[in-house]
Amino acid sequence: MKNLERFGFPALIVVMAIMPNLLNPRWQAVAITFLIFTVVALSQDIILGKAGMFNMGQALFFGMGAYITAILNSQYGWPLLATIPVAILLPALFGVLLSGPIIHLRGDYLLVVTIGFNIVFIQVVQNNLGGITGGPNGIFGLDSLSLFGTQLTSQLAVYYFAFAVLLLTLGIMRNLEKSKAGRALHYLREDHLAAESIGINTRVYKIFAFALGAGIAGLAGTVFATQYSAVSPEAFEFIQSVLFFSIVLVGGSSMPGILLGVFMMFVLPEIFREFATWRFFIFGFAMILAMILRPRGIWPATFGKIPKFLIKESNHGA
Amino acid sequence: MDIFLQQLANGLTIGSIFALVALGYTMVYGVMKLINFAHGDMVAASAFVGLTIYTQVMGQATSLVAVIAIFFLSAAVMACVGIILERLAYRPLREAPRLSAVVSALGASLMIQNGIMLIWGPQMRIFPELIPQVYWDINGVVISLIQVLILVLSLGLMIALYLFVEKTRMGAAIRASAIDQDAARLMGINVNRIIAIIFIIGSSLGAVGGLFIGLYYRGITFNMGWQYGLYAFIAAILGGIGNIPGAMLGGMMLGLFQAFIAGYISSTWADAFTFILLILILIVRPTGLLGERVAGKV
Amino acid sequence: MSNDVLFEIKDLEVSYGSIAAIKGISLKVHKGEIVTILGANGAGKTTTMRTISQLIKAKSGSIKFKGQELTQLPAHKIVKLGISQSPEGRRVFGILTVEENLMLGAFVKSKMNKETLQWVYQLFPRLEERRKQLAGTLSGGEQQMLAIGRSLMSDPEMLLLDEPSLGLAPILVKAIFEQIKMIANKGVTVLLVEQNAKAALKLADRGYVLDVGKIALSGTSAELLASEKIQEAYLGKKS
Amino acid sequence: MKRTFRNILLTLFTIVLMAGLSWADTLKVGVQAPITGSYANEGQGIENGVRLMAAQINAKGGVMGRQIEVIVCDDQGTAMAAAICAKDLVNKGVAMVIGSYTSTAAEAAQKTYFNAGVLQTSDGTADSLTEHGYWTFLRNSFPNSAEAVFAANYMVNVKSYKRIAVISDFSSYAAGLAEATVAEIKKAGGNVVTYAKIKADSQNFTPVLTNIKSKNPDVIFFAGYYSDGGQLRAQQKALGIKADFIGGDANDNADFAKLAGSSAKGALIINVPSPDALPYEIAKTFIADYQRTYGMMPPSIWGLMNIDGMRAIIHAMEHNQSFDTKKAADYLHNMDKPLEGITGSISFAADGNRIGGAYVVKEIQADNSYKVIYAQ
Repeated sequence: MKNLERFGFPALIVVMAIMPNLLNPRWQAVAITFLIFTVVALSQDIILGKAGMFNMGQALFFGMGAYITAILNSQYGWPLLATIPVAILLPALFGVLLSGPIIHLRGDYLLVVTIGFNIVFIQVVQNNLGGITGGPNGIFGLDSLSLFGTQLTSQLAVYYFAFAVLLLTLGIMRNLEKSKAGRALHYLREDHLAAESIGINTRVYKIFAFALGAGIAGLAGTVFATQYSAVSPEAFEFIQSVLFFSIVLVGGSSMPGILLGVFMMFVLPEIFREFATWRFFIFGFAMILAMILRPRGIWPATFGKIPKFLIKESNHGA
Repeated sequence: MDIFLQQLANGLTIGSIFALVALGYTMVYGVMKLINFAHGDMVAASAFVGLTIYTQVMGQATSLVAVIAIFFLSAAVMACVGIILERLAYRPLREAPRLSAVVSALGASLMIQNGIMLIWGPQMRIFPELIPQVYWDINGVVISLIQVLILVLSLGLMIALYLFVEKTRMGAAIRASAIDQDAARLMGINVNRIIAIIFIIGSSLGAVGGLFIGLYYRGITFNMGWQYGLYAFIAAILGGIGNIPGAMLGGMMLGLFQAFIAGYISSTWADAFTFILLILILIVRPTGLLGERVAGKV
Repeated sequence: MSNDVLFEIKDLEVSYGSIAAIKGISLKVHKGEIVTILGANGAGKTTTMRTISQLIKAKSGSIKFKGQELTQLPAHKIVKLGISQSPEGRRVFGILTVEENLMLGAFVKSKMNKETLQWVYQLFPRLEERRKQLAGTLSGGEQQMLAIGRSLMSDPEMLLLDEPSLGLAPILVKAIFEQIKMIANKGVTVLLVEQNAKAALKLADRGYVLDVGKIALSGTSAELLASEKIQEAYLGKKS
Repeated sequence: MKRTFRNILLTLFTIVLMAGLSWADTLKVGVQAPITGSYANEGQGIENGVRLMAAQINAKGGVMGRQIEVIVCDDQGTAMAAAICAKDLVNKGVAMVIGSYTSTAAEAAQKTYFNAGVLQTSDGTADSLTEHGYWTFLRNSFPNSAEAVFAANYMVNVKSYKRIAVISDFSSYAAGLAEATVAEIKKAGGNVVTYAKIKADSQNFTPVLTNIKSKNPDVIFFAGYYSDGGQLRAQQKALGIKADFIGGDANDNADFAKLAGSSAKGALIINVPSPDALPYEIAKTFIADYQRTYGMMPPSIWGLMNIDGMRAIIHAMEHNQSFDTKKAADYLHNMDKPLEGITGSISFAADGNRIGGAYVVKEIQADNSYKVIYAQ
């Protein structure tokens, strides 16, 4: 495991940095999708895995970021990159506002309420609230990336944009582990009551985790909007949230597990196109099988970092 | 007033379908503390199974006997699917962390939904008009035969279920298993069998709900289960999850609520309002309207 | 007191994951006896009881009742053989009525034995008064009565009682122990787990002392009451 | 665990290798259509038609010696999948794209094709499709605005309805048609009592219809798709709303009558003629070939319109003796003589709209067949 961290990750990052130059445009597009969804899955991991909150509405924040970028670009002519601060801050703010009143809800209810947020979001954009979301069609025809006035129209530019976002996310997650907030979340997961008794304000840290996860997902949304030059409601339906939720849990809330999960879900179907219609059937089967064989995920987080929800609790009724 | 009464009738019809489906969620949750995400897709599957039974087994006969036979056969098929589902996807995870079972349920949902697509194809399938189109106009409020059938049959099934659970020994055993599985085992109750019974009842009621959807709306699609499953699950929570009369009340309330929202405010905002209602109720009254019948913790 | 062994545990080991809770215990219960298992918190008393009822599976060893091996049976089959347990913490079904709780006690019977019900009501008249009330609304003592009454409804040959005195006022403890005596007098063999060693030994014929998963002492009640170790550890007397 | 990791790397390298493969020299024709989803029926009709036409052309030696290679992408009738399809097809190097069925999916893909200089021909009828000024887009059907004029005239002047209710869903096609029709009705002096929107695929339309009932209309004009239209018609009858029902062109599908069941009889549908009613020789031959190949009739005229779009583009390339898409588009925008098509003669205005219009009103009979009761 140590070796993996020392050599595996740098190797993977080097491969990722070089790879797109060797790919044809179709596989570049697949690789970009992989990067975007990895970032969303990691942001979901902050909320679900690191803070232990049953969130099944991550596509909401992802979609919010994408829509913010699309609206600012198509309606107000902002360059794509200039929309980034808004695409991070607004979802983060919504993360705080939405999670505030519900943070104390029991796990299953939190699940349903977050699904609800996701569905309300979809209805808002479908109903073209304020006439800016483009209704059920969404918004098409965004500009290309541009940096200091230079147009970066190639897919390669989008790839490296996505790659930079992934690296940033990895950096944030690494720092989170070491920071005060990360330690607080760690204690929270280990023992909620004990954490409270030593003076950790659980509410604040949980909301913080929600906001952080939402902000990163929003940033991934910007990359998404850039890649497809379009946003539309169905890309952020709650079924997407279900997939991110499942990827984190099937993967085991660890870096390699999540990479593996995103790879299986979004890249394998591209390789085996003839199985495209079987994709969800097979994925569903794999989810069941993975949970039965490895209830803590295919690649569980290392010992000592095991999230609370992965630890078996007694289910005696009162 | 006509409109109000008409919307009331509309709401009660769809509400009783929600209630039937909600019972499956609430019973499984009550005993297993598991959100059976696959339940909605089972409901969708039952509509397809019913259609196939009609065309392949019944030879498209449209007698009353044929319709009744479709109900019983589909319920039987879905009960078997329910038992298999529980055995393969949930039982091995009985002792596993809570969320593993949730993921397994989501996996089962994807599998069933896409299984329907692989078997019956992605396009909409259309139910024959098995219930004659008969309407009664009562002072401007039009009620159709199928609405009456749905309402009466649903209420009948719900009352039967209520009596079974509240008044029989097996019913008491089900309630006991929901409260405390170990204590139930100490009474000599075979909890595995109770869970199987619950899946049989829940899946059969869901099958009836699925057939109602097919007979009433006629067009069925492989992915319609999510929608009904979600509404029904909300209904179960509204009423207080694990609480059988609660699921019935929640289903009816949700049907009425949606009819009035769609009728008086906007049909395109119905989902949003539904969830806002749910969130408000959970914030004000976290255990649903009638309260939970089980002390669960996560 | 007859000499036929009704129930026997041999070399029983139980563990939770990698943590051993019971490290090889053996004990015997004869027909008609009241046998008590004493021990501090965490000694493994409740684990033993749960293992007998097969709520937990043994790692090794055997548990025999009337010559039949129990360790391979599922939990719900145990009651039918004639072993009934009133678990630690009572575990009554709170949102069921008293009557329904008792009815479930007789779940393994094809028909509830009316005489048994009468007997339970006779033992615990409070239960009859409150038979339509939800069990969760009863007081602690009443819930304990219900838990014992419920476990009698299957007409067991052997009754397992796990800490019936837990959390009860001394006066209620006394009453409960008297009622246990009455149950035993009816011919029901009783295996009683207790922390309240003094009361338990006064009632029981024999006793075992469990200490971190092993049997530290055993003997007749008189012997144990006289033992210095017991006096020190459980009866709070300095020698 | 290490092995899994190695496998990831291996797969990544496989991807790299696959990237090196080159393609044979063919004329690549993309099909962007809803192969799955609510409109799968229509999407598969488009795919089948294109494949058949390609096979027929290839059998005659291809286009200027090049064989046609058909590449299909399923857009599920949704905008997002369409945007992805567009990128995918462009990346695969198609010269033209046939489809899609829904205006929404066609519109979501337009800009990508325009940027890549790939010709796109769709039966999408939304007016907005030709309003962006993309030279790459060629509409092979007639725009909503033409249908709106026809429908308004029929309702206001021919049938003299006094109270008209209009329903649409949220798609750009349906909302566009509904809004254009409402405007035309008003222009013709008609009275629109209500304009309601429904959520597509939501099945339960009784709340909306109950409201419409209170407005007491004598006709309901529905601008959405058949999968909702059939259910609307059934629920209209079930609620005892006596009004006539007129469906827009996307209701012209056999499933409409099946969904409406016994309520289907008497419903009216406005569209161009059905495949079996096409009088042209070329139509009869192609439809006969289609039936022989696939064992069924084309699901509707829309697939055939798309085939006409494909034929027009290939005709232009052959006329120019060049695969240059810009030249082909220039030729098509300025044809002096229309091309004989399966769905009638085909030529394009400078904005890419198909010129002409041939609407009829069809009434559904008791046996679910159509009877044309009014023609333009």
